[in-house]
Amino acid sequence: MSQLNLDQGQIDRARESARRIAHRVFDDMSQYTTTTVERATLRLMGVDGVDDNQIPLPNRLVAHLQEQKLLAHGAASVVAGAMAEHALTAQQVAEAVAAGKLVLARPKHDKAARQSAEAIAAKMCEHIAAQRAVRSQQIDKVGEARTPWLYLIVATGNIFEDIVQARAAAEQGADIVAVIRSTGQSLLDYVPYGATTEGFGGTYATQENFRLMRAALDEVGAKIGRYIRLTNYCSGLCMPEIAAMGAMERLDMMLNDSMYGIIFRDINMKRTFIDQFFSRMVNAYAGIIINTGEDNYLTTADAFDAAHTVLASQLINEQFAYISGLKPDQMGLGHAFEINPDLENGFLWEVAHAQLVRQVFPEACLKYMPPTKHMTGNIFRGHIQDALFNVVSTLTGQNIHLLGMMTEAIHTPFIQDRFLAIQNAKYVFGTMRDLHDEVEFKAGGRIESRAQQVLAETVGILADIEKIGLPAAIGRGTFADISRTMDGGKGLDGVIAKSPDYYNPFPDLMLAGAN
Amino acid sequence: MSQLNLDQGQIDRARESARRIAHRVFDDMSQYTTTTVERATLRLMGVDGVDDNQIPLPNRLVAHLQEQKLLAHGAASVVAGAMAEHALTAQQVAEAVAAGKLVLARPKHDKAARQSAEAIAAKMCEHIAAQRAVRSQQIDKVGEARTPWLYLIVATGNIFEDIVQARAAAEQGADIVAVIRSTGQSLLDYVPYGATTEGFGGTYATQENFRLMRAALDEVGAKIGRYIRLTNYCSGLCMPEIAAMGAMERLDMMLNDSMYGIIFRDINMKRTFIDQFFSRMVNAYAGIIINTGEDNYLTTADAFDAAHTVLASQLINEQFAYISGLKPDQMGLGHAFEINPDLENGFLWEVAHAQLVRQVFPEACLKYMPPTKHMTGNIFRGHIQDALFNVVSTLTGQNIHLLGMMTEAIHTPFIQDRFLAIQNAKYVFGTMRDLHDEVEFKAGGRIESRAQQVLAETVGILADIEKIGLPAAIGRGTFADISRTMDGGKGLDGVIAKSPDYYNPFPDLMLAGAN
Amino acid sequence: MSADMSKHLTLHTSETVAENRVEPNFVKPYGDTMNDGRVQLSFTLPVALDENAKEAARQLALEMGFDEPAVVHAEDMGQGFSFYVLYGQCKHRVDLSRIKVAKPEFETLDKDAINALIAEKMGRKMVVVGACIETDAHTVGIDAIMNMKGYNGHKGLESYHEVRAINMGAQVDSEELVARAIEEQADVILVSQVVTQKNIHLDNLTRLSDLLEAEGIRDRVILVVGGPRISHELAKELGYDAGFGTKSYAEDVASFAINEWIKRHTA
Amino acid sequence: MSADMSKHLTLHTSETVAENRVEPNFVKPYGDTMNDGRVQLSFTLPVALDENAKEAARQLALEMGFDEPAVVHAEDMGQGFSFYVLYGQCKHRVDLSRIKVAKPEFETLDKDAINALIAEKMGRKMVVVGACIETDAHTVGIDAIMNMKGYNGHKGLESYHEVRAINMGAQVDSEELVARAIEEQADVILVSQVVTQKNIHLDNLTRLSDLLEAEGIRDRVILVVGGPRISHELAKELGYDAGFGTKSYAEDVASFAINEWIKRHTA
Ligand code: B12
Ligand code: B12
Ligand SMILES: Cc1ncc(COP(=O)(O)O)c(C=O)c1O
Ligand SMILES: Cc1ncc(COP(=O)(O)O)c(C=O)c1O
Repeated sequence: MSQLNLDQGQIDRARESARRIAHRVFDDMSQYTTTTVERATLRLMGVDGVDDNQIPLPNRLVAHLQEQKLLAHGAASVVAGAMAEHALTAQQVAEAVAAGKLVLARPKHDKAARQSAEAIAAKMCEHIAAQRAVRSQQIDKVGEARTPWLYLIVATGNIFEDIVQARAAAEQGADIVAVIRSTGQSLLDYVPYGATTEGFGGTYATQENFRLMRAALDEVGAKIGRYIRLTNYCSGLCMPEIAAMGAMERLDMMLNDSMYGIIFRDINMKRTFIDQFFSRMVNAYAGIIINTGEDNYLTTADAFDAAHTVLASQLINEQFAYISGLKPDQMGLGHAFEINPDLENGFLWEVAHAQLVRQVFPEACLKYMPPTKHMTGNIFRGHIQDALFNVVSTLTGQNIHLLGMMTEAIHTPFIQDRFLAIQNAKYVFGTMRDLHDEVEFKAGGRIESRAQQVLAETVGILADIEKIGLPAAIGRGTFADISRTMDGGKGLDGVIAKSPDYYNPFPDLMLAGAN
Repeated sequence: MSQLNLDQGQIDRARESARRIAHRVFDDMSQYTTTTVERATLRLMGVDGVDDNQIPLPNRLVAHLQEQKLLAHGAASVVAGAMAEHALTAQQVAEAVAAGKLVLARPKHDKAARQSAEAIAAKMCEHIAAQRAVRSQQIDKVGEARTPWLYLIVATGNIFEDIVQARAAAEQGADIVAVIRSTGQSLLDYVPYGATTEGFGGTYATQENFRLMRAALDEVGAKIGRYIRLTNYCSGLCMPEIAAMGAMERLDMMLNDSMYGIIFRDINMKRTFIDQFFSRMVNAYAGIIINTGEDNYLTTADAFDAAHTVLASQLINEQFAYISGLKPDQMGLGHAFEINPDLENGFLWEVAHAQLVRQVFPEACLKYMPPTKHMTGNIFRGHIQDALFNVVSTLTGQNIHLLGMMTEAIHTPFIQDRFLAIQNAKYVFGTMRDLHDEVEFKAGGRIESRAQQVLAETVGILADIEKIGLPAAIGRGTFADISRTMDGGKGLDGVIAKSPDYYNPFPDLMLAGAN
Repeated sequence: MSADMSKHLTLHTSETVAENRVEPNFVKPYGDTMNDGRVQLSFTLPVALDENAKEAARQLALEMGFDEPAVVHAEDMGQGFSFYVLYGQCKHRVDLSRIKVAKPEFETLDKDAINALIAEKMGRKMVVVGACIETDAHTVGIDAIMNMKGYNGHKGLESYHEVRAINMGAQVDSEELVARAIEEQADVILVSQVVTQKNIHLDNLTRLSDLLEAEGIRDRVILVVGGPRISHELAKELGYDAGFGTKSYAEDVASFAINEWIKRHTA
Repeated sequence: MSADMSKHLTLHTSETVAENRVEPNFVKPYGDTMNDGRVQLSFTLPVALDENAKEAARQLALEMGFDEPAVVHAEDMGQGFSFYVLYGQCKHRVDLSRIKVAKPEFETLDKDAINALIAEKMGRKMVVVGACIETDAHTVGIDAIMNMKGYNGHKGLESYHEVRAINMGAQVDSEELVARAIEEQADVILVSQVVTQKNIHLDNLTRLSDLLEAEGIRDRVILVVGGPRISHELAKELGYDAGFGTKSYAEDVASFAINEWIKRHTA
């Protein structure tokens, strides 16, 4: 599509505001770690498994460190110290602690402990880098799918059923499969273990489930000659741990937002800001594309009125992403086709919004979400809403294209819903293959003016946020019409002030080595 | 939409060819009348009803005139003469003839007979003009619907069931209701009589059915405050009679094509060319919008390859229409969205074709037909094909918009099919209300080039047709990939060479008085 | 329940009063002719497409009671699945005259009338505590009912000056909700349940009402549930006082609540 | 019948031979879990929308044998009609192992092989007369089979040098078709029927076969019908030798015809 005429000065100003906003948060949060950051660190050092009560060993170990008042120093060196001292693996340390056979203390040789922690971490980084290489090789071999990539969810609650559905979806044309997480997992302060078959509205994110799905997709991908990307939710109270698991198991994308948990799950702000930094760093290193959650704002706020909050949030997410080492092509910034279908000229505004985002983030791997809020039980009408969404996506050159389901208002997708959704998108994308190259929108017309207006509003709101700071802005309900406070929400008890000698081997290794 | 850059010289050349093609046919055919033209004349003079064997009296009377070798003089003056001589109405003459009580002969006072025929005809013209005035008043009162007008069909086979469906359709938003005709009626050489309840794939076109449906639509129109246009088929072996019935009963539109019967019903060429002239003249006078049938070509020929044959035929239909006194805004020139949905960039070509037709006929009341041939039993996919058709229609400013049915490949529409089709169109038209005003297509791009190419091919094919004449061109299968010969097909026996004193009062009255 | 629906209710009730034995009024699906029974179906079969699978699809429709079922579309989906679209003529009919849907019995008033009624009958503010319970985080529905802004132009309970509306938001444990209701001396508890996969809403709702019973306050509160898959009938079955589905607004709930309160306090 | 379908046929036949008693193989619709029975329905009821009408829609689904039917969409259509979308869990299941769809038994050959077989076995051209009979004017189907050009890249019978293909076109009276078949000494008659409203195709097809019987030539011709709503089973019921539905091509019909001719002339 022809470029809309936008003021680059405004874009730069908005981005600068966002940069300062994000850095201020980052600086404020650098003095803290969290229980899940430490658990993620332990997982990356090789701790896994659960105790008899199904409590994950990383949780047991971190709880122990908290009891021993050791966590502020960072779990890595304490555990590395114990490993050296007792000639145990990290896993054995965890098991011993869980069994009550071992009580941890500060390492005798702190420097040595750090060095050995770093060595363990470096090995894990090698493994993750190798996974990244496998991905690249496979993509090189079979070639990259044309964008917009077709992104489909499976959400049966049972990983084995999910696999059946994911294979069928891939065979039908999906480029990306996301395993939706069970309702409520995001508020669990631990990651469930093993293969799971009992989720509600989704399947638990566990490392074993990741592994099973990855293997299934590799297999079907080999059969159909296309690399199928796997997605999960790096979100909620265990964001960093899920990042770690995903990096180890070669996930390709992660839902990962700097504010979603705060706003939509009432998770504490500090907790989220700290966790998102660590998790994104792992994602960056693993070559994972993150998907941010601005689309969600439009399910509680109005898509027309709140369009500028989406762009403002994307700019903030972008800056947080840069801080964690993510590259633009790993930034799946989220937005959505959520304008009320009854609004006259709504399609024009959708085009304006989608194209605005495209132009503000020319290199990003944009994630475009289908209509959900205004979908109804009228599946026939819904199928057309989805078709027009498909039109906008191809017209404005979106990258990650989440397929709309005509049954959105009814149930998590049935196999036929997905089948028909793929047909819908393929038909639209094919019959309009080069339309983006043909269409120009009138200079000074409604579409261009709308985009300019949203951009101007974005500049304004970011200036306001910069003035009061992001936490206060969230407190005012700036995003999604939902308001949260700095000390409210779940998970604040997991925020730990770092001691001056806090040590974690991963940031140095990962921030340096991101692709 | 911005105008595509087309060569006006080419358009003019094509139109000139078409003019010469049509005039040559008209000149050749002027020496003939047909049985149905004469029956139509009698109907317009007041002959109606059927005999005991359900044979319409116009048929009985014309058969009698043929037996008496009187038809070549024109039925009007013979019957007017008999009326004067026996002090009977036209209807009474017909009844007496049918009962075997009267044998007609050439009028004793030919001039007087002509004069009285003209007086009778003038009265009918007044009635038709009054009907036209009613239509204008009603439209003035309630206002004209926004284009594209939503055009829906009812086809239950039972006029009373059709009425139920038509009312519901109007209430749901239809602007035009077409009562589809029973399979096979077009090959009947008479018009059935009375209210009918037994059709296949449609309901018989009878004058009583016209009347019933007109009354029903007037009633529902008054209720919902919108004038609902009524459409039927002025086509087949009784084209002129149906035109007469429609004019009397205030139909608003008629499917009426100069070649459809030849090509798709294997009706004799001469018969059709003669009938179409008379029927169009009646339509013109009655203020009826004709709908031509070029869309049908794309059900037997390929919509991409044969695009130029559609435009060529429209130009010919336009010229025939001018000859009969039709004004551009009465010309519902037909075309269709029939490109294979699997064709890459098919949507671009549809836009090119639709916009080309729009620009070549800027004042015409274009009739745009939905996908039919490539509709399948997959109603979900079909609903999207219809949605994209709706997009092209609003984007290119079509006038008469026949609603696509997702069940096209399955059955004549159920009430819910129509309901959902209206929703589909209303949603698309609303959400894209001003899109046509915003979109420009790249100069020299694929869309414009495609339109230019089709136009150039049209100029070429019309030049060829002009060389060999339209009948020979039809013989070569130029249209719809179907070939017909001058003396083949049904109904040739109804073509009668006029005697030098042939008389018919209507052409003079109607051609002069068309609106 | 919207004003529109309650109109129908009145109608049906008066009919019932007028004549106790109603004439049967059989109704069947309609395609294009009365009683033609036409129905559209679609489903997936977990077998690859072949002629036998297609016939299986047709036979299923026969078993459902369709005459002349036609498989109008059949398509392979890969991995041993196939998709079907069918049309058939439903043999079944239902007697509309025998259907009397359970509905909360009240008339929907407007905001002013509701405020006036509360003031008059209760002589104090009505206390309403609401939440989206357990794992459910879909607050848009409960917010539509409770928050100032409301929904579709219908203001929420917070805007009613005779109502003290406390919206606890998403993923509230039943225990928390009950504690708060006790603390606030709630007259009404509003619960929203949107996620219904594997009938999790039934478990959640049962859990809440059991807790209220256990705390001995079930009878003291008016207990209302809402959500897109909630019907009044279902709510009643679960021991709730009323259930509200899609297109409910604050005035519907408030009208029911004050109506019910009056009934309980005058009975 | 496509080559692909006949592959399945062979498979099933050999299975049947291998073991005479097949294990039952029950199949149910599938939504997202094996045997969950999920089915989508939509239909219109000839009553205005209200809660009772919605309940009637639900009860119809119950009668069809659906567990937990849910009316997920209900909308008034005006003029006393209302539209419904439902999902439910189908209780019925069918035993795939008991389904053996009648199929014309032949192997689809390619054009060259067909020509060779005709030359070898008949020693002359095979005469095929085709038409779209009675009021039906849908020639695209019969043209797809008979005309030179063919369909979807499959050439039609006119392109087979061992076939004399006479396509009479649209709306041909049965009498005319029979007369021509006699005149041309047709080996095969191909009939197309596309319009099926009120089962008019059944009347037309019966009429033709009665005429052929009356003329005493029914046994001398191979009588084949095709169309989008035609199945081999239906054709057999009507006394035809074979029936072909959508996605049939010239080679399918020609393969069947020569196969059948050989069978008749060697028996
Ligand atoms: C918005 C939305 C979200 C938002 C919620 C934001 C928020 N703060 O509410 C976000 C993005 C966070 C979200 C997340 C998820 N969602 Co969600 N979501 C939706 C969506 C698109 C719209 C729901 C909505 O807001 N409707 C508008 C409101 C106004 O309607 P309503 O809820 O029906 O409310 C009305 C009435 O029902 C009634 N009412 C409702 N509650 C009450 C209470 C009382 C007391 C009364 C009187 C009346 C009443 O009055 C309201 C106004 O008329 C629906 C799909 C859809 N189009 O319906 C899916 C949907 C509900 N979500 C679904 C799922 C599965 C999820 C997830 C579990 C997915 C996942 N695994 O990640 C998560 C987890 C959420 C969780 N833990 O609960 C499924 C549920 C499937 C099912 N039937 O079980 C749906 C149907 C989508 C789908 N097809 O998969 N979701
Ligand atoms: C094209 C078309 C027309 C064209 C026909 C042009 C022509 N010369 O054929 C025109 C515009 C003239 C037309 C008119 C009408 N049509 Co029409 N038409 C269609 C349409 C859009 C496509 C049919 C088609 O060509 N399919 C492509 C061919 C290749 O497929 P096919 O016929 O299935 O053929 C394949 C197989 O079935 C098989 N096959 C078919 N015949 C034979 C024969 C043999 C021997 C063999 C072996 C195989 C075989 O092989 C073929 C290739 O694989 C359909 C809707 C649709 N999408 O299906 C409606 C449709 C068939 N028409 C319909 C109707 C009602 C009519 C009219 C009666 C409407 C009216 N009242 O005006 C008229 C009257 C026609 C008449 N007298 O018969 C209805 C029929 C409803 C029903 N089930 O009864 C349909 C379904 C549309 C609808 N939903 O209303 N139509
Ligand atoms: C960024 C992000 N995280 C997570 C989720 C899912 O929510 P949860 O996993 O918290 O239930 C979403 C919602 O789609 C999201 O956009
Ligand atoms: C111009 C015209 N006449 C007539 C018809 C209908 O065919 P018939 O009435 O001959 O069956 C059509 C087809 O849609 C048409 O386009």
